[in-house]
Amino acid sequence: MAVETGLTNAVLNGIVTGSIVALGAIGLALVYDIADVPNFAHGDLLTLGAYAALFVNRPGTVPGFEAFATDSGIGTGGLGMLFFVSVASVLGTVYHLGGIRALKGEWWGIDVPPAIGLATHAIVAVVVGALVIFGAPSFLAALLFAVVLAGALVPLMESYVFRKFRAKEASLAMMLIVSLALAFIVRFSIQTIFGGEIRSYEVDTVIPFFGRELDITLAKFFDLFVANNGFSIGIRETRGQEADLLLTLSYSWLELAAIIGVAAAVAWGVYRWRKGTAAVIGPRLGAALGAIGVFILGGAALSSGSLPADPWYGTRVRSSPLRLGIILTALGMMALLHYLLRATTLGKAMRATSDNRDLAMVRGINTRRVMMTVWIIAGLFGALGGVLLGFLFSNLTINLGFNLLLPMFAGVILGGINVYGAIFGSYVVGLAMEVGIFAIPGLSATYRIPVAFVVLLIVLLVKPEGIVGGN
Amino acid sequence: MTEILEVENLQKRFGGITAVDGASFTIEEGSITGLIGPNGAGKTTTFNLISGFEEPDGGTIRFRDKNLQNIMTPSRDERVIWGGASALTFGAIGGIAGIAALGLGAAGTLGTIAASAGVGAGVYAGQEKAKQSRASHRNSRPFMLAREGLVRTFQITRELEEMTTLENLMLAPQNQAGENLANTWLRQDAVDREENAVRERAEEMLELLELDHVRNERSGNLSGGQRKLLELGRVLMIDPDLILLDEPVAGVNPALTEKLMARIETLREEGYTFCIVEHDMEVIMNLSDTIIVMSEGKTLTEGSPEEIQQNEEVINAYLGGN
Amino acid sequence: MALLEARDVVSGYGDATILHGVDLDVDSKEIVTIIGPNGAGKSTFLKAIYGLIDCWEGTVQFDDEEITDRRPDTVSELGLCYVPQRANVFPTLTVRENLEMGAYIKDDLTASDFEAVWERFPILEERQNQRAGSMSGGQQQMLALSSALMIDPELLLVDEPSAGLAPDLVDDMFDRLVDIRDGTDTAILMVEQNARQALSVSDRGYVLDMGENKFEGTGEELLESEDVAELYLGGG
Amino acid sequence: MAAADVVISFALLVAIYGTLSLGLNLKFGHTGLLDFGHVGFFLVGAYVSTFFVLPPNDPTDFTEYIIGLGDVPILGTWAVGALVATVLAGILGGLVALPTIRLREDYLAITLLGISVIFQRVIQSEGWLANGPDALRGYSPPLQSLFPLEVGTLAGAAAFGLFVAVVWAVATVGLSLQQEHESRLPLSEIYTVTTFGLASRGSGLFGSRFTVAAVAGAIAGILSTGFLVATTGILLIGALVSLYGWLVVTVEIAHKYSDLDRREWAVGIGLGTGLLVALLPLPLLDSLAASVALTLGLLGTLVFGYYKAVMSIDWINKAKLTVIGVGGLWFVSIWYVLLPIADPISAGSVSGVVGTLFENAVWALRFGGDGIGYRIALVGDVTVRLDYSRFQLALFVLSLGVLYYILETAVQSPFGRVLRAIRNDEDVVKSLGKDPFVYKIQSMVIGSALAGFAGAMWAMYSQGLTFRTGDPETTFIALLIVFIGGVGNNKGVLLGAGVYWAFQQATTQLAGYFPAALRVNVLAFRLVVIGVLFLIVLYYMPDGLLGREEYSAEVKTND
Repeated sequence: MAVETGLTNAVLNGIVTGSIVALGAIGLALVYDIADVPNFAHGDLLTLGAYAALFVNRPGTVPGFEAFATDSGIGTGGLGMLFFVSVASVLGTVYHLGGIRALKGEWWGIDVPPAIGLATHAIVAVVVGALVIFGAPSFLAALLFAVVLAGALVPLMESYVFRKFRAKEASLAMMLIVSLALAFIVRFSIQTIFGGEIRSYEVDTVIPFFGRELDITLAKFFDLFVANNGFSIGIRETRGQEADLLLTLSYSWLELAAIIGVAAAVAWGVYRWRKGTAAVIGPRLGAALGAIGVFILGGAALSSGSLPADPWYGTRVRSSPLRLGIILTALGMMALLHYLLRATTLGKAMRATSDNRDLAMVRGINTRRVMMTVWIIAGLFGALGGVLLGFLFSNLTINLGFNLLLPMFAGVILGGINVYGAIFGSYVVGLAMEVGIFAIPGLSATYRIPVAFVVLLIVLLVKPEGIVGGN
Repeated sequence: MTEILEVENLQKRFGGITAVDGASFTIEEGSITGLIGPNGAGKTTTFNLISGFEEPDGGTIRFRDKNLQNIMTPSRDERVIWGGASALTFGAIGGIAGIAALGLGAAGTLGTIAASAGVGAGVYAGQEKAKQSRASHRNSRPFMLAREGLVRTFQITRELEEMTTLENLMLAPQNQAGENLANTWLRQDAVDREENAVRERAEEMLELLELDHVRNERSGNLSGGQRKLLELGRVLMIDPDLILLDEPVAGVNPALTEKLMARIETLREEGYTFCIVEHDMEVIMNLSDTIIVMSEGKTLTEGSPEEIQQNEEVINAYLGGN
Repeated sequence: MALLEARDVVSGYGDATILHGVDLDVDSKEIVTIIGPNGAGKSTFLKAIYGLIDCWEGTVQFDDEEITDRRPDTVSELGLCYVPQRANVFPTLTVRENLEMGAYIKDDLTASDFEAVWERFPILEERQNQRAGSMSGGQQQMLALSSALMIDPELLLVDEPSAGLAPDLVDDMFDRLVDIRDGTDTAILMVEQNARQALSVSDRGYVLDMGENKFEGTGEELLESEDVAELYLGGG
Repeated sequence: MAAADVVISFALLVAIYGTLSLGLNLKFGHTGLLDFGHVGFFLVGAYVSTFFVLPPNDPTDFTEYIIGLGDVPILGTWAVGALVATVLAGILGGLVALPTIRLREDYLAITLLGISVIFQRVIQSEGWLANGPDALRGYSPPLQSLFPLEVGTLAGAAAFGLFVAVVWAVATVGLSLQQEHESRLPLSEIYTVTTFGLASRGSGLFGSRFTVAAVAGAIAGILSTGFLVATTGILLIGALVSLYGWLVVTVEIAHKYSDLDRREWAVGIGLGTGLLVALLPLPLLDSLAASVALTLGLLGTLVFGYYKAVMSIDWINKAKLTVIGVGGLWFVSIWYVLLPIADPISAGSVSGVVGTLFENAVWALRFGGDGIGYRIALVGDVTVRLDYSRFQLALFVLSLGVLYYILETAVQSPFGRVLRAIRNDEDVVKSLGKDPFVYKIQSMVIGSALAGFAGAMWAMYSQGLTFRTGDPETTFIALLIVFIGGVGNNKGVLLGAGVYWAFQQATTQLAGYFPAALRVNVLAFRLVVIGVLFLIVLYYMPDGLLGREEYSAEVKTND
């Protein structure tokens, strides 16, 4: 049964692309919304994160730093420096929230003795530093290092540049130009250090999986079949024998109907249950989670059998565990952010500041701290997105982030410049990019970004203020 | 006397708030009409509606017996040009797509289809544009009103701050030959001649408003009162029939206020018509022939200044209470 | 010593001076109303007190502490709260979240704080999980007032509490303000267009005109004053 | 390369980027349209003009492109190519603007950037269109076949005559501006002579200084053409033209800095010398790390010291930019005059010293190689020729001059006044009965057309195009140039282009001291510095060196 990749494959790719765009777009939207900076340097923050990870992951390839690296890894001096930088980054990030007083715990929102605040921060910093140096040169340690470093560096843009221009009442256009200059500085600072070579991470991609070895970067085929007796999925390796089936999931129509029915019922039930509450998990999110839970449980419980011999229709999705992992990571980060925005006082203060900065100040919200938080989050998310992007593409170039800037902006503008809109817009853009490339014959992959942009253009022509509408 | 402006049952809502709720009044040619009312009565919104800066949700405004919306609607010629431009744009996109497809070799037919689809879409869009332009262009075109002789000033003065006082005035006259790019290159003499004439008028206006000592000052550097004068001068340069003044003396010192009032009085005698929103009751009562009182988006009453000052309803509107 | 003391406040927007030296005192537990014709600078004065716009000259003291030119987010910590005229709730936050933001500077927010609000405005309890922006103007006004009261301020600045309310709600609103003064010992300084009703519930009143103090007196004195009525319509 | 040749290639780039930035200045500086996709029209202009000059595509070679009109008479020439490129870029700019111009400023900037990226991607991925990701070569620049010039033929003499005419006209404009000031030199007399007596006739047909300069240039060009047809005295004319240029430059500088007092001169010269000293470790020290560290340290000290001085000393603060100008001039003179003769001096060769000085003095001609031989006292045997880049410069400057004049006419007219009003407040323009939309579209059309023409110039200059020509960096540089000189100030834009390329040239030369492996890093570092400088300009002098142009709206005195 030879099946071809089709629209389903493009849609899945679109979701992967959308996830990466969203990771960047979240920070961009937060900064755009709350700090009023359409930050053209945001793409290069992703690049910054991606290259920072090299210090831990491939220390031998970092010019200047290679002196501290040995053949097998990083020398003691190098480890010491990484430890110091990690600790300083964590403390620096906290420092952005209000100086020494923030280090003493003032930003926690509850009264704590300064000593406890200081100690807690110090312990967290040391733990992060220890994780980095004991984990080095693993990919995860590198990721951690990149993220904490970006969290400390990115807010400097606000405190040393944008705040000064804001004090001069610079116009939005001026902020745009300033951020463009910053983009230049960030991008070429990286190039000054790393030169023009293309780099890559060194990652052990084989992990144990149900007793076998699974290379997460190797693509798998997910074959979907619709036949007389039901719906089935076969997972195969892309290499080697066609028959090398990793997993088969098969459902009769009855089973499928049952799963869908139960899912719908659960979704409806959860929706009714959560309706009228305003907790972290609202009615719509709750319903979606419930339905997905039923699908996973039901799918696992009822799966059986083999692939059909003569399907009516079959299509193939080509994807790798890594790509699926990126979707999950993005969703996980979004869940964290959602929790922050909905359940914590800080998050509510951020939303309040976004709604009405003057009123937020009247309520006693330190809007300057809120703004710094936003920049920190932009840095954290940006670095994470950058490292994942570098891993996914398997090589790092200096334009890595800038190439993603336009889709990110497209997503943010489509969504109407707020976090939730930006996430939605990013997926629209991601899907448009991949499905567009698939659906329009003769369009090569270089046209991904133009396709994203054409979507934005069409939307702006119809609704000049974006899909969701301006604030 | 004839009516120059006729407002009937005007409505405007912002979100859930009704700013103007059935205001109706008329303005006589050659008169000075004051528009007063407590905060939030909808005076400025009414001004914005009359001057075309906002779109009414209901009711009609007639200027010299012409419906305002008709004045602002593009003419047939303009619509044809618009349609043509859209057709050209879409046609060009279609054409490029066609060429692109041809270049792929195998997909020549596809290219032709794309191109014709593009042109087709262009023509269709053009027609649609022509049909819809009545709706879509309506309120981005307040400039059509100024061409007909209805102009306004702004409550918070909006001088062009990086331009000099003189330039601010020289900008205003309509249909200057030099505003046409081709003329600036091909008919320089004519442009220069006209420019000299415009400058002369502007200088006269500066003298009249006693702004001649700041003629080359950036208007951003003028005092609040001078800016008010400049705004007035700028609309006078257009030689309009009806002038809407939004708080002309707010922030102007008493001496200058006197002068301004006198100036408006003289202009009225020369045949200009004024409609003024002003909070300084002294000024509005002395200046106006007729006063219209607005409250909660409606026209409450209308009458001479004396009548208005005696009117219990008006006093209640201002002081509230039952 | 008065609770709030403003002396010779000069302020405005850009380079337009709106206030030309305004004086005002508010004592504890009293309602003071500022009235005056349009453009008198009433709202501007409240903003200048709260530091939302800069005081160019003059001083503002609250509880013997100088608050001139303090950042607004540090003013509320002193027990001074402000309800702007428009845009006085966070539209995308729920009612409950709005109240939480009202209590932002309070460390120990308890259920009883909310109970107090629900008691005063039961409709807010019903709608506590609704987005504030989707409520009617009157409900938003209640929410704004409640949010400001979350920290039990010593003084509440209210800009036109009756603006945009249906006539039957206006009375209600002023009664609430009296309740607040009597029930919580909070002093209230309000700016009102609706002069008669406002003055009838006020202990004292000030009349501003063209950015200057014109008259001051008890609510009743001002209510009966011919001069005040004249000020609104000039000449006469 | 002699120092003079470096200056010529610098001037070529200034002309190209000046044109490009003038276009952006019309959009952003005058009308307030933030076009982040300006480079898109530059790209279109470059490729379109190339299509007109390339021969038809040869399927057997390794390049592939869609159109090659090079073999078609008249149509297939660079002049038609440039014209069509300009017009097409303009039309494209208008079409792009039609739907987008109503967007708010940040959306507009992002959307236009996106559109320029689309242009770039199309070039990059469509192999059949313009050789895809590979360079498109084979452009033969205008009249290059004439070079090296054959003196004695009419074509060769005429080409040289054109160069003379342009240089003469530009110098004459400069002189006419200077001769109104007081000077110890008999400037008006010189002016009368170099304008062939036209200036003394006062007003009338020859009244405007630009007309006078143009006619004087034309006369000078024709005279030298005639002279060259008859004789082989190219050196004589070259020397004469060079001398005239030096005269004007000297007078200009002398006047500009005449009101500086001695201590300001001293600080300026100290700055220039300090810069030189700071850079000395690079060529002199063997260890790269040591020389870089030392240089950066010295540079840092210099900048910090100057910053401190500006902050603490009043008179330096007042003259801070003029002093930097003096320092720059001093540095350039050392580089132009002293450094080239350093080697001959150390070799003790007098004729070498004199020869080098002479070559740099007669900048209008290129020395060495095939050419006409002369024997000069003290210098010895030399060969001279007019090389192609000097001729190209004449072409570029000529077109830049014409474009500048056209543009300046437009922005000084009521049309320009409406544009500035739109930038200030669109609603006011509407309330005064003018449709901002129409003006914004026109501004986009003209601005984009200028970018298209700059693209055509770039094609002539670089002779090989890749999709990288359309990198967003180019827009950024154009924006920087606009901000350096002064937003909304056309003269400032030309100055800005000069300052930017001076910095580029200087740092390119420095990059030569680094090992090849580090070039990328050094060039990237240069861009970091540019970014930082941009921020400094934006923060400390948002109006640029010359500030916004004041349009006095006085009666035009016809000049």
